Amino acid sequence: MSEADRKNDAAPESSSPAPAPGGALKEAESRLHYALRDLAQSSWVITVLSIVVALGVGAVLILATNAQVQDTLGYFFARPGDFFSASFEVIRDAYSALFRGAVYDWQAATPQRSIRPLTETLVNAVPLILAGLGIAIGFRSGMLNIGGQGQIILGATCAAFIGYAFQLPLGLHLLLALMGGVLGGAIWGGIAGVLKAKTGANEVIVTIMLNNIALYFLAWLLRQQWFVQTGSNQPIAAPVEDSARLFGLLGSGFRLHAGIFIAIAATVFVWWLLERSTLGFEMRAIGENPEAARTAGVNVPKATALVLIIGGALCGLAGAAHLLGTEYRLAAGIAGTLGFDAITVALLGRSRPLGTFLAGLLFGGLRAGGVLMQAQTGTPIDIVLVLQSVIVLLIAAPPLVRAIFFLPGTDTKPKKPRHRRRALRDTASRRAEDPALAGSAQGEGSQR
Amino acid sequence: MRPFNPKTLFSLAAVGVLALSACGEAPEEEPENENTETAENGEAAEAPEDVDFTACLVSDAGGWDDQSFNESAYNGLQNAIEDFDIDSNTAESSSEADFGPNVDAMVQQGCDLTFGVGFMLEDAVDEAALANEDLSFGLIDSTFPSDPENGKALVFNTAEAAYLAGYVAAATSETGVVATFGGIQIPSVTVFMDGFADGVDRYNTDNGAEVQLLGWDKESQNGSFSGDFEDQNAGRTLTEQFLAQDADIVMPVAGPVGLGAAAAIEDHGDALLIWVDTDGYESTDYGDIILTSVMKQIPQAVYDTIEEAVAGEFSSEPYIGDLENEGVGLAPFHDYEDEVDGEVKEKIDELIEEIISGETVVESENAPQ
Amino acid sequence: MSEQTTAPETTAVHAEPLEQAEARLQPIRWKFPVTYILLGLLSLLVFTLLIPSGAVTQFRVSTANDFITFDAINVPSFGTALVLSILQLALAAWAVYAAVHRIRLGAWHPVLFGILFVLAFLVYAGAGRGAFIPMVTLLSGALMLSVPLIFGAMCGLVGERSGIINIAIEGQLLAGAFLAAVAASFFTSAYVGLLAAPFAGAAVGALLVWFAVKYHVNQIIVGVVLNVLVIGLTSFFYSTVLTQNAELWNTRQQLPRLPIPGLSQIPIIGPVLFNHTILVYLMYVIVFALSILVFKSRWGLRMRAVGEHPKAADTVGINVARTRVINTILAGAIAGMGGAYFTVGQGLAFGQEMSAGQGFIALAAMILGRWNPKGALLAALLFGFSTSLGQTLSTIGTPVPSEMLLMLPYVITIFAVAGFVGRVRPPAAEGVPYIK
Amino acid sequence: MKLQLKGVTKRFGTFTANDQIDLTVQPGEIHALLGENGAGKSTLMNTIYGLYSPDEGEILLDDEPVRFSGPGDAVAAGIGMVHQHFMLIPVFSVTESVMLGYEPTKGPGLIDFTEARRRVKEISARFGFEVDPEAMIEDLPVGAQQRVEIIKALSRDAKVLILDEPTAVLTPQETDELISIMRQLKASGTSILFITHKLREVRAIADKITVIRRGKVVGEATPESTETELASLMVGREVSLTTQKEPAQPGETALSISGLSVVSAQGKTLLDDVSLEIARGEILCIAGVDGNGQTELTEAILGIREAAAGTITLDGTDLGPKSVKQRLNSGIGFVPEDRSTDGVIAGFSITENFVLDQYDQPPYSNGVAMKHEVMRAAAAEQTSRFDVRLGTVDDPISTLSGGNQQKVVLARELSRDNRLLVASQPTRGVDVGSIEFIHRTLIEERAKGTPCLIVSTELDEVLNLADRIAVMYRGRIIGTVPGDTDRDVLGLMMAGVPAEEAKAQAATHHTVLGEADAEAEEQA
Repeated sequence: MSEADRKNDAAPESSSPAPAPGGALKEAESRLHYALRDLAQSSWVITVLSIVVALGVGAVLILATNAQVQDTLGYFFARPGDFFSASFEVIRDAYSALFRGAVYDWQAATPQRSIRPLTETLVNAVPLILAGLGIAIGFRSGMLNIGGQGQIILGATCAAFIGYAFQLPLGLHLLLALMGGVLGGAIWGGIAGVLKAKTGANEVIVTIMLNNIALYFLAWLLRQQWFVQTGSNQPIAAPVEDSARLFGLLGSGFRLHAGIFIAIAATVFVWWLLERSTLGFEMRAIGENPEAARTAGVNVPKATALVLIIGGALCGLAGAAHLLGTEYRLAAGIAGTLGFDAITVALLGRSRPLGTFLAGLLFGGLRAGGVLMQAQTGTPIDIVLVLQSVIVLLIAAPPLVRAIFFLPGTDTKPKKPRHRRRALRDTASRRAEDPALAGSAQGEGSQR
Repeated sequence: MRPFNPKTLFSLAAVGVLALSACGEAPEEEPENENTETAENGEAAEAPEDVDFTACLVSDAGGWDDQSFNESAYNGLQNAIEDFDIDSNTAESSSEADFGPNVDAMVQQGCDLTFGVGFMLEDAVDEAALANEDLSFGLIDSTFPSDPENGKALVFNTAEAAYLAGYVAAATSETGVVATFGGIQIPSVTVFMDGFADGVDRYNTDNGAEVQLLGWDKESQNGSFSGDFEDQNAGRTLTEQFLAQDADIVMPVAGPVGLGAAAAIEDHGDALLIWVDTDGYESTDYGDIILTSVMKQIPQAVYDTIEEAVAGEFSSEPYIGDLENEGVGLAPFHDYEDEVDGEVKEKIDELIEEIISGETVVESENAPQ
Repeated sequence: MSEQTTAPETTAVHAEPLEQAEARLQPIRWKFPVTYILLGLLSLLVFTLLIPSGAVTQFRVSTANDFITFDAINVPSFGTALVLSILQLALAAWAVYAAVHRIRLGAWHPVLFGILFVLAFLVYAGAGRGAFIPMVTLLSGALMLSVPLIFGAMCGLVGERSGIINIAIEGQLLAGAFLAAVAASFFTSAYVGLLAAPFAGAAVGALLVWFAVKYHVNQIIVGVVLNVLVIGLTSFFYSTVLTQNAELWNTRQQLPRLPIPGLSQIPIIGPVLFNHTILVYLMYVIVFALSILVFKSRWGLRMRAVGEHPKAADTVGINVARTRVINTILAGAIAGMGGAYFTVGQGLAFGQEMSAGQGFIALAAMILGRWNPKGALLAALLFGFSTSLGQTLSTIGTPVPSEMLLMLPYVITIFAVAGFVGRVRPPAAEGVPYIK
Repeated sequence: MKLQLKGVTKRFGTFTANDQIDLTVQPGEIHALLGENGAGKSTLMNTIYGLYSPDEGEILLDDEPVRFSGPGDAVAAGIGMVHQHFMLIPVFSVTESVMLGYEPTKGPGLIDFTEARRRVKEISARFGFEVDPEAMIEDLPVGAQQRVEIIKALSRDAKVLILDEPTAVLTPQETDELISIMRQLKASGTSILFITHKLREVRAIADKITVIRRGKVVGEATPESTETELASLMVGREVSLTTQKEPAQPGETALSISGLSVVSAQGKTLLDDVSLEIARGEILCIAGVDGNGQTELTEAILGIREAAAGTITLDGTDLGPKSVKQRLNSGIGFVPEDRSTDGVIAGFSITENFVLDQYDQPPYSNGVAMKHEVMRAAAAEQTSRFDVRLGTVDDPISTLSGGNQQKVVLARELSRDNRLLVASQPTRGVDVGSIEFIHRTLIEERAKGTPCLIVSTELDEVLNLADRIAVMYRGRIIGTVPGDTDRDVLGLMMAGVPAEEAKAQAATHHTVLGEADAEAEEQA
């Protein structure tokens, strides 16, 4: 209590410079105060501030490892100005490259190149959004699907094979290849889902194992001539036919493809599924409280399996869209780190469809910008991982962000009437506020 | 700056040791910033230089420190930078999705010559070459699918050198068992293993010996692989399996995972290692157990290509490293110079002759076409 | 509850005991017997009948460096496999009998069955090949591949027993490997590296528990994100600091092997168990200590209480938050030490992401071992053994594609989780922030 | 020890849970704290026990002001507490539970199990408990668990013992035992503060009574006060403690269960050969101590639990092969025993909880998509009919009080045409005013001709509602008796004594509460 009170007291001091005579003015002022406070508590402000902090952390890392800055630090007390100017330059270069690589490049040679970064961000975002949605569905239903990686691999594999091994008419070919991706991911997710439903096998373990199995399975496939159909020994499959590719949207020079529409459509679909459909109701119910769901007639094993099947299907679609829209050729590293990035995307998006969409855009942008930052300033792209993780950590802990920026807090936890608190204490607090979580504690069978 | 951030503290703690004494003296006068690649921006390219040329390098997912071809190519570039005073740019790819963007970023950085390292970059570099006819491109360990005018492939027939290594290994082995294993079963790995297997066979045929090769069956293209290029522990235990089968010479073709093999051999004490790609005597610190290395002169090839390009003599003629042009070869025996029979050394020279003359052809379905 | 002084005899009334009814109604559990029968038949039909006639399998039970060496043991493949298969089927029959009569069999039954099955398989795999089955290397390889898993699983166990889910084991291993390499290199002493490593793991654990306890952030989120953070940080420093000045920051240092006099000379067991670096001995100590302390010490009792029912622990004066913080940090230190195995433990320099997903396997091992030190140890060993087995098979030249052999441990783990563990009961309050 | 509270105030945000509470418990006194659910009793106890620190006021022990930073301090100062929801860890043994936080050790932090066991045995012997120190808590019946809690408190030399709703889970006979233990403790000088909302007990046990309402002390009373006096003091208005109802007019048999058995996954028998029938327009109450198979019986009827043997038929249809959903859709209304785990989903809105088991049925859905407007309208209408105090129906249900959540559950189950109503603990955690309302609603449901199966561990409730009472003990029906059976007889049956024998025994020996009953009847 004391902590929050102190902050509540402290805030007006700073926002009201002079004693204000007259009631109206005072009222206006206090309104402003409350508005400011509400603003500070709204989640997007937290998001922005988290990004700021993350950039700060990244800046420290870049500086700490920059040879030039280290040199100036060597004689810091002799001429501190050098240190600051060098630091400023290094950071400015790095982050302006990050921005130019992700949004708009004002240094580019042609106007076309100037706007290309934004389209690159979208290209990167497509698989992140799709796979993020797949993971988010799991979170909302109380399941921790670590298996995005494997599901993406299977999706990409099926889509690729359909894409190059068959000759089909234009629209149909693409549709079938996408469907193949969906099916591949659904099967891979379904293995974990069915095992969990039938035997209670912990989905965390099974999906982790399936990731590795998928990796070796793909490696094996890529050595089989009947599969790759290239006539070479290289572990890379033939390129998919044009008729199966996701068509580009902006012509040559741009990689942006129709996958972005799939991502948008999938976001809307997932929203409808979770919020408006009976199946989504069941899925959310088992996520929030499987006991109550069972009592309400939900077939929990069936819903459990379906969650992982649908989540897998979305991840598979992510793999298919990535392959058919961007890569065209299947190779062992097709999934990159998409499966794991998707988990952070879903977490950052708080497992909501729109949130996941936006988080996918953000991470896609960081990725796109990271490439230019590395190319131009030599800053290792690994810094993007640090930025991503710091952002997600901070967004998950708004009080920390508020503390960093000395913002007034919401009234801290135990300030609700007793009955409300008790309800919160049981399950609500962790489930209601944090849908992502449920998988944890609930999952592995409190069998009664 | 932001005093409460835990991660700041954490990272500060981690790098704190770096902040050496901050009380040093300022340099007398600071000239223009040196051209470290980190502080480069677009304008610097306009600064007057002896040579206005930028050479660039994009790695595959292994990164510059893979103790394999990425690192080799990187070293070649560094040598060229020193000797020709040119600008450079490099980009490490962390996954396949990075290849295209990275190559594109190089083009945007105004790279006159951009190398892609590894067959995985084949498509990305090929595409960039077609789109930017005024720029030059190089591709290491693979060929251009569409043979563009401005693209030069740098490939190596490592099977030839591995053949020699196989012969030496078979001749040197005391137990009559030698072994090899790979990281992942891909041609750039198995081509070594094919050559090695043939070399062992050659020794057996010539001398009526029965030296056994573990870990690779050229016929069925089946063998031992650690599964990736990262897990050195797996390399170590796998090597111990070979040692337990009495193998006394092991050739890992697995980048850093080979270091696990080296650790196992060092521990065992009674076996030797054959390194690949670079001269392991120089590039690793396991020199004392390295019999020899199967070298792939990527640095030289990269260097030469840059030299040609700087001189305006870039050609799309593929470079094929083989024994003849010394693009591949067997490294010196260093510490084991005395332990390898003179007879064997002579035989090796003979084999080199045979191969160069075409009398002996080292065949491998995994060799570059 | 029965006869007591103050109450009348009424409460002493008991209905007929329920056990009688149980036997009548309890369903017969066919899962295990059926599995045994199938595996036994597999052993008989495939491992035995497919052996070429007259083939011999060579087992080698010592290595050249051992104190006592043995000649390779040659066994007639067919006869041995036949005997082993028959023994398996006998065990399967016993399991059927036990199931029908609703007798519970101890843990020895599946273990014995597993050993027989694996032996039969090895006899088959080695039949008629020039190579032999190196038992010592097979087993010591299994142990070595298990070391980081065991450390990781112990870390997960300590944290989760106190109610903090730890997905960040991977990050803790990696951080430990990193700091061990850097410290060892800087001070040119592997032992300094070993001492430093726990601090890295503990730091990650501290972050985890700080977010989890102070800010009630979902622990899975924190764990997943910390993995990313550690990968990002170590890779970043690796690409910048470590490679720029590798002589100073990243030269390899090796912990020396310390064979235990006497014990290390025992045939088979000696070289497998007692010829290792101090790190492995520390692992024995940790596993042994935990298997006792978790259940028999004040610390363990309180830790479990906090993980099961924090409110109850609070009402007897145990500081829930402090217990969780201390245990999670301690757990992190264990994992950090395990991370040292990747670098100084094997005499290797640091490499990017060199923990290669082992932390997740460790997590799986812990769950498979039901949050119990001994169980987690066995599960980690199972995983290590299957990897080692795959390697042995590949070195003796089997026609199975290498990828399939590499998949082996993962497939076995899935079967283990799905078939033999099924629903497990984690600490009840795991993952739930304790809010007074 | 003397415990004294002076002006203790505890607030949560704007809500004042305890407002200037003054209270004195003399050494060797049994002091009852009487109040409704939500009156602030538990908050006060938690404050005394150091779980909360008071915002104002002070606590004195033997006239010395004390300040606790946590329960550890309170325990050290000699305060022991037996919580309403036992603070026991299911997977611990009795010994482990008792010593937790107070462990005898030897060597390097290892527990001295011998010593710990000795302590348990010693205290058990002193009070005549028979508790196996090695038994697992989860295997013990609730009565025994409560004894473990008492041993736990006593093993720490508690001079002041707080008992929070200690009789909620006990049979009258077990309550009798508890009372005698309390008297024993009192004789040895321990002060006892015991919290309850049950008027009968208060009058039977307490030396002194303090009544609180809405966080304030509203009066003190002596055991001589009448129940009606205490009730109006507690609730703040006149309440009728019994619900008037017409005699049942049972129609044809609707639900028929025969030979039903249920086995747990661990192989324990939970239900053993249960047979019963319920007619239309009849309320059958299942009485029994918690954990004697009632839950499993209701779950088997709903289909959550598989029957190992036996049949359940509803209106002539065998329910055996039907799924939970089919059973719900065929018209079984189900009020689960544990609202928070089975009845509602805390993170869902009131609307969503209102349709929880009909979400895919018309009119709320067409089977694929849900119709939000229809759902909201229905939820708004029915919640207002059931007088649920809420903001909007879109709020999460966790914003409602327990009683209001229960009303949402009842509104859900009673707002449709039921062919059978199964309700477990329909009024658990609900305030007195709402209990009245809920009982009336249930009787209305009976009047509509619905056969009702009501499970309750509260004998008051059972006696209030039942047309017939079936008593369960250890997974069996020990007997079925008329609705007006004597409390002592029911109590004995709940302890496993067959009906006839119970009647005979009850005739010779009355429990304290039974006597109180008889007294009350005489007064009436």
